[in-house]
Amino acid sequence: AASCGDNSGKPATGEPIVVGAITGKTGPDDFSNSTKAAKAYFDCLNANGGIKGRPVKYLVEDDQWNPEIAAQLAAKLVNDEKAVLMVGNSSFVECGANADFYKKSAILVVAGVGVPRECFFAANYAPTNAGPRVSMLGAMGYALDQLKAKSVVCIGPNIPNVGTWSCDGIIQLAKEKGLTAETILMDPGTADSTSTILQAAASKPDVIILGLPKGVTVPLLTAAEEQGLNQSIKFLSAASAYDLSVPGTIGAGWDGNFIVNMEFNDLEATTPDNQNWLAVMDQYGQKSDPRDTFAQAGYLAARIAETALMTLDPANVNRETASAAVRGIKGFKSDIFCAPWYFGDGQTRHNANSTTRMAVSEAGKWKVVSDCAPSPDPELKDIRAFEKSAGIN
Amino acid sequence: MSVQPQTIASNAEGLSTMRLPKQLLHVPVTTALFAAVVVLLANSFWLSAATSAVALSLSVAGLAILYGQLGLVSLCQFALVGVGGWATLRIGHAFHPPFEVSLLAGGIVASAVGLAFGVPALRLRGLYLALVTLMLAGGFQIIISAWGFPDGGPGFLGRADGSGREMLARPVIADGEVAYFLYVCAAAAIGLLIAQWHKLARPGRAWALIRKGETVAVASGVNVLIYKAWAFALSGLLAGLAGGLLAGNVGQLDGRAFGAFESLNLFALAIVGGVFNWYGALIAGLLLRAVPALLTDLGIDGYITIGIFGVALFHALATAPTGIAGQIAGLIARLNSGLSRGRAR
Amino acid sequence: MNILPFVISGLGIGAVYALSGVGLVVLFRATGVLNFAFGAFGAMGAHCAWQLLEWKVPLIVAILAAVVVSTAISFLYGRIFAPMLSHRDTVVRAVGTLAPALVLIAVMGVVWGELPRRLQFPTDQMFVSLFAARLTYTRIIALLLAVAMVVAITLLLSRTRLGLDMRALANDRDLSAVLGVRVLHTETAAWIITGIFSGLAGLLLADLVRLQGTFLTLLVIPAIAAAILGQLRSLWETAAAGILIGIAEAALTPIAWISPYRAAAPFIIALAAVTILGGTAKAALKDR
Amino acid sequence: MSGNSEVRVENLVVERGGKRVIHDISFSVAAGEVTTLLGANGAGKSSTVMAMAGVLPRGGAVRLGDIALEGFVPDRIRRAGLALVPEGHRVLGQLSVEDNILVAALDPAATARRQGLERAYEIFPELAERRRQSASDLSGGQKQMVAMAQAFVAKPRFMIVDELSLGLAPAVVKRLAEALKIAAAGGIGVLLIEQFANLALDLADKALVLERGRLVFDGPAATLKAQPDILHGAYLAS
Amino acid sequence: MITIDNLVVQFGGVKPINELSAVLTAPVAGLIGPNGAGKTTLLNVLSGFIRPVQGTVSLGAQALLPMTPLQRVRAGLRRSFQTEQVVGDLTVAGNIAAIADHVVGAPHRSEAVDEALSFVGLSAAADRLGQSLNLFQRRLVELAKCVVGKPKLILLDEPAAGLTEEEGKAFRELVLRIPAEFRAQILVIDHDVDLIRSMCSETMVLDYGKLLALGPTQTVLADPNVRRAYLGEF
Ligand SMILES: Nc1ncnc2c1ncn2[C@@H]1O[C@H](COP(=O)(O)OP(=O)(O)OP(=O)(O)O)[C@@H](O)[C@H]1O
Ligand SMILES: Nc1ncnc2c1ncn2[C@@H]1O[C@H](COP(=O)(O)OP(=O)(O)OP(=O)(O)O)[C@@H](O)[C@H]1O
Ligand SMILES: [Mg+2]
Ligand SMILES: [Mg+2]
Repeated sequence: AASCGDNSGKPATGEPIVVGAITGKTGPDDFSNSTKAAKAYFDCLNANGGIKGRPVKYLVEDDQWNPEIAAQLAAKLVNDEKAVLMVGNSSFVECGANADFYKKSAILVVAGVGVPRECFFAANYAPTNAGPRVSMLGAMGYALDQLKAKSVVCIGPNIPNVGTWSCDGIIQLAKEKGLTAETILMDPGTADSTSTILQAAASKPDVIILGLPKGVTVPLLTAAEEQGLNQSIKFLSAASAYDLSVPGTIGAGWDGNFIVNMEFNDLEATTPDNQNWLAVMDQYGQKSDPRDTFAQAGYLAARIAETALMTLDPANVNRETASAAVRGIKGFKSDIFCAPWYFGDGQTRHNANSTTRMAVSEAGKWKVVSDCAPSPDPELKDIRAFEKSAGIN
Repeated sequence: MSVQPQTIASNAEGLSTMRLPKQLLHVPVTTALFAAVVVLLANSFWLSAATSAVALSLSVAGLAILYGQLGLVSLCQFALVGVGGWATLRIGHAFHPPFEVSLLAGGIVASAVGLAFGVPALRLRGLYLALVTLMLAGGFQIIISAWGFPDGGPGFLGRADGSGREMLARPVIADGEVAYFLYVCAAAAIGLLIAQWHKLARPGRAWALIRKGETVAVASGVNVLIYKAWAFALSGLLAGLAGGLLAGNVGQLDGRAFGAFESLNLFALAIVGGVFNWYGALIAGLLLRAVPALLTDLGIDGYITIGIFGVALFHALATAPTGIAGQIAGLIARLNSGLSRGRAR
Repeated sequence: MNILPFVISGLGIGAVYALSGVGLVVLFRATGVLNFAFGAFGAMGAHCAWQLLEWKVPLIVAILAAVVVSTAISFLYGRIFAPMLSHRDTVVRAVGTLAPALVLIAVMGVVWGELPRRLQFPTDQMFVSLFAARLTYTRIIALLLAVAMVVAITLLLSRTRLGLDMRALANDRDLSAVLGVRVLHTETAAWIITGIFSGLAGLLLADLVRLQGTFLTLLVIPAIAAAILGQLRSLWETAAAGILIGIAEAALTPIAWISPYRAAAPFIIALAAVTILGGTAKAALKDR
Repeated sequence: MSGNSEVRVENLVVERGGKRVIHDISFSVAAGEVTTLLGANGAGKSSTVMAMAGVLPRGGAVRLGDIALEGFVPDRIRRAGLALVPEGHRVLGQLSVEDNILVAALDPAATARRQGLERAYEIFPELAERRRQSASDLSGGQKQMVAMAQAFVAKPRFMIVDELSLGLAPAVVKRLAEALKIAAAGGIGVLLIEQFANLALDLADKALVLERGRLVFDGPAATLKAQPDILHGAYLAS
Repeated sequence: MITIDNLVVQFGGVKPINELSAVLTAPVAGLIGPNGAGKTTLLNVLSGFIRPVQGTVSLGAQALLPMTPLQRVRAGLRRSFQTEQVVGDLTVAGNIAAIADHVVGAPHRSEAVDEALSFVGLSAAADRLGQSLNLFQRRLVELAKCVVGKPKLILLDEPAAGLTEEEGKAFRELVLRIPAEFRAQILVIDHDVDLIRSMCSETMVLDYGKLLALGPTQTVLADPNVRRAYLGEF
């Protein structure tokens, strides 16, 4: 059975605590699974005593992948609805549009899934996921250790602070390790995947690492298979492709040849917290809500928020106290994470989740092929330094 | 394109110079009323939506000149909004001048680009011209989604990499939400005034001749190329100002928001709003930003919203050839005549 | 870097542009409507095919169903809605087709969402190798279909009574009516024809590019570049232009600094063409 | 040209731009003869015939022989046998001269359509010379010829010509007049709007006179020629 | 005085005007000929919309062909079109102001407009919209546009087409006043032989782009060639 709150089974009746979230549902891709899961968890929480008797009023808004709308919605949640905390945010455009606004409004965001660089370089924005760059470098690490790759090509979208950011990491690491590496930036809107793949294959690399939305990854793989490259080159990808539907969609041609990074634990893992997540989804979510890595992220964000709020005097929950509580989060443990999650008080940026696993496409499913390994991202130096100084793991 | 009485009415008074100022007076008065209502009623969310709406109505006014006056269709207007926004941000972050300076710079750059966009089109007409401009919008989409908008970083593109993104400072006199909204309304009023004056005066007459037929215009001594170019430049200017004001609203812009489809949408809603009355632009602006905001606020699914938009768009096109503004004007006209008849009795 | 493989892959994407471009010009030549919803019609059919395949329906049935669905939608719009705008100028009539496009995007979004899907045909696995690149039969079929469409429509328009009526309608609807051209009957026929094309194109695009409602709908915009190069009237030029644009876009790939922007190739080429010869082109000066 | 093709117009009412331009007029035009519709500019001649051809919305009834043309769209009216040559030489500019004429030939049999085409070329040899030229390049008068040819090839039971001589050289007008006489003799009804009253009256057997949208004369053309003052009254009225 | 020398216009194979030479001196000259004879084409050459492949045209001492259409308008050339071109959504006054804007200096514009209006007798209708006018009034507006701003040469392409006899007469009277009141020469195309006869002291007849006859109207109309080719008499 799902476990949340005080597990008293008594619905919370007090004055609601307003928590907001902005998600990118309508548009090139659907990121709303994160907030769906968070919603499920908060419902579960409210059914079990809530925050010391006060239910959480969880307001989710869809920014439709439009920064302007994202900004409007942030104004709505923070200024009009007076949210004390933002939890489970997962949007491609929101970080860039709102990071400064959140800072101005002195509100903290425990985000679910962050993608562009802004999400990991903002003072008030702390995602539970690792982010495309850390994730891609996780994959790169695997390529180095397990696949013994000698040459690598990185394919990313030509979107500022996404593609270049990630691929720069790959290049940098490749330099350090003495590999030959090459970056290909593509317009995610292009209809011509084949040429991109041919371009990547031209330099005869051992591995190609993709850092693209799954909607673009699948056609690229299709084109690669058409060209017979699935046999000759290993394809790796950031966690964005770690979606239950992908192995089935790309088909048997990729069994053992498409390996993705996982920001969280195996979706079917039998570990207690992962099971609790699934139980919460079954009891409080919709049947139709996908049980995917986004959902894990949202669930974790909700639990972190719960942990933080529980430390407060219910009579005195406001933006300051809530923020202080979240800042205080340290060593938050869950078997869905590889390593404990922390906020990182005083840090100008937050990237607590930087230890990841890998899985391979096999017979229409994902099969985990590696244990947790810290991502060899050179850019994480400051994070690692802080972790050491703060005595975290 | 059947042009309806009320347009004409406005044009008609173009000649009798004494009525000209009175005609123009409607613009600031109406905008002021609208602004007052919004300020009194709106919360943060609505204020932000209304600000975008008013800003965008400027770009629609530009479209209205091209389409309503010259019968020329530009499907790259939203791209020009982007250009204006880009230039505003670029100048703003590079030299930190007063907001007005960056804004004006944005307007001028967009107007220059609009002219450049217009030049190949000067000899084209109708759907063909429309599609050529759509190509421009398509090209811009690719470029801007790759470049993004300046946010205080170094170099020509001015991209800060993630950390240290800067927001464009709002005008000193209008830093707060409400103040900035009023600021935008004032700017819009001025822009709409300029557009309206053009319609009522000499350029309006020349444009009407060009719409009738270029040989006719030439035979009446109109320099067709100059007047067309002028229209493109003016329309570009208005679009640019709109872009600058948008940039000021959020403090930054995002490349993904300026796709070619947006330009199509802008034109469609311009028609729905009505290109033959100056306030059609205001209505179109609201349709572009306030209506979606309303649907979002009601928590309606994004896709459903898109669908509703589709249905509404067609309904408006089919039932109101002169757009909502045209119908309002018709209503007003009928009321007036009714009143005067009442007085007569 | 050897450019030939890219030329081959360009043939593939070129076929995509040619298909859509020709589909657009056909309806335009026949009714004076430029159909922005062309892609959406096709996408809708393709999604249905995908759904049927999920339900283990035989491929051929799924394909037929897709074409039927696209055609039905096209027929409905052409018979019921398009006439409501028939007295407006060409641009408004074109903009009107944004409505069905938006509605279909909504339907597809609600029913199927944006999950990446893949429509596969057996022909994807069969291919001929040219210059170290593979050209699958699906792409070859696309090319052939584009050519077949051009031939068929050229014959229809130039040889048959229906074709003559269509040309008359596209020229001046009211006058044609006064001259006794069966307006509704003719227009409906034209919409049915594009409906069929959009269905076939949709299926192929869903396989060649990706099965995603919004994406397929917007694919119309680069396809318009081909239509412009064909001056909105010559089917041959449109098809050829489509293929050339595809090749150009692909051939830019190896040039590192252009590569990220190469998706702009269709637009740039169309613009260049117009600036150079567009002004003198008859189609440009005629009011359409 | 089968059956009785007399045209009867009953209580015709037409509005344009919200203002009533035809006020409840009734008349009938017999088959086998030429009737002319006269009146000052703006009297409503074009409005009348456009309403009869279904181009303008109308009140009242129009019957062609035994068919009531209620709720008919223009193309159906044309196919029912009532052909209108609209004012101001309009042609399908992007089509060739030949296609312009062929598209107006409604005979299901292709051979019959060709024959119609050739007969049209006999009436207008000018067009035969330019059959491949695109109609937009024609001169004003040539366009008017195309418009007339389009009416002839339709083999109508009833034919309406708005502004017959508009832009045509006298020589051509003479030929046309002959062609119309022959057509009428062949049993079809002809309604003629013509700026030159005496030309019209010479040609016509019957005459109708419109004045500000009202019918002020309906009788033999001869009567009208005998008493020109009726006409002058009507013309000066506007 | 209009002097045309060895003028040739060519569209692909067709030569609408073929080696035409003529000198027109009369204040009101007529231009007639069968359909397709090249009359409108000649007008388009004079007003600069068609470039001839050879030949010269001069107005008085001034050579026309080197000038752009705009320059010709500013130099005092006015024309009307075979199908009237009144702008429907401008007022009558607006329609005239639209040309005055470009050919009259700012200070005198409004009186120039009023003058033209009163000349054609439309002062009362100054604020009516173009689209509400009937054909006669539209033709008058076109004529008014032609007399704005010191015209030198006025080209009228079938100005009375579609007018009734009475209206034709009224129109004719106006045209005949122009040379005296505005010091402009007029060239009229029309198929209404009576109108030509009563208006033009001199008439030029074109046929297949060649000069068929030129001289005093009476003699020209009596010319057997003209009677056959144009009037269709034998
Ligand atoms: N589009 C229109 N909108 C409003 N009124 C119109 C329109 N067209 C014509 N009218 C008016 O309708 C009346 C009749 O016009 P109509 O063309 O039938 O007259 P007519 O007898 O054919 O004149 P003409 O000899 O010039 O052709 C005129 O008073 C005219 O002003
Ligand atoms: N662009 C063109 N291409 C080919 N032929 C053309 C073109 N323009 C005009 N013509 C031909 O040139 C000839 C002269 O045309 P024009 O309009 O000058 O005749 P017109 O004397 O004005 O006749 P109308 O009295 O009927 O107006 C016509 O036979 C016409 O077909
Ligand atoms: Mg008439
Ligand atoms: Mg002519």
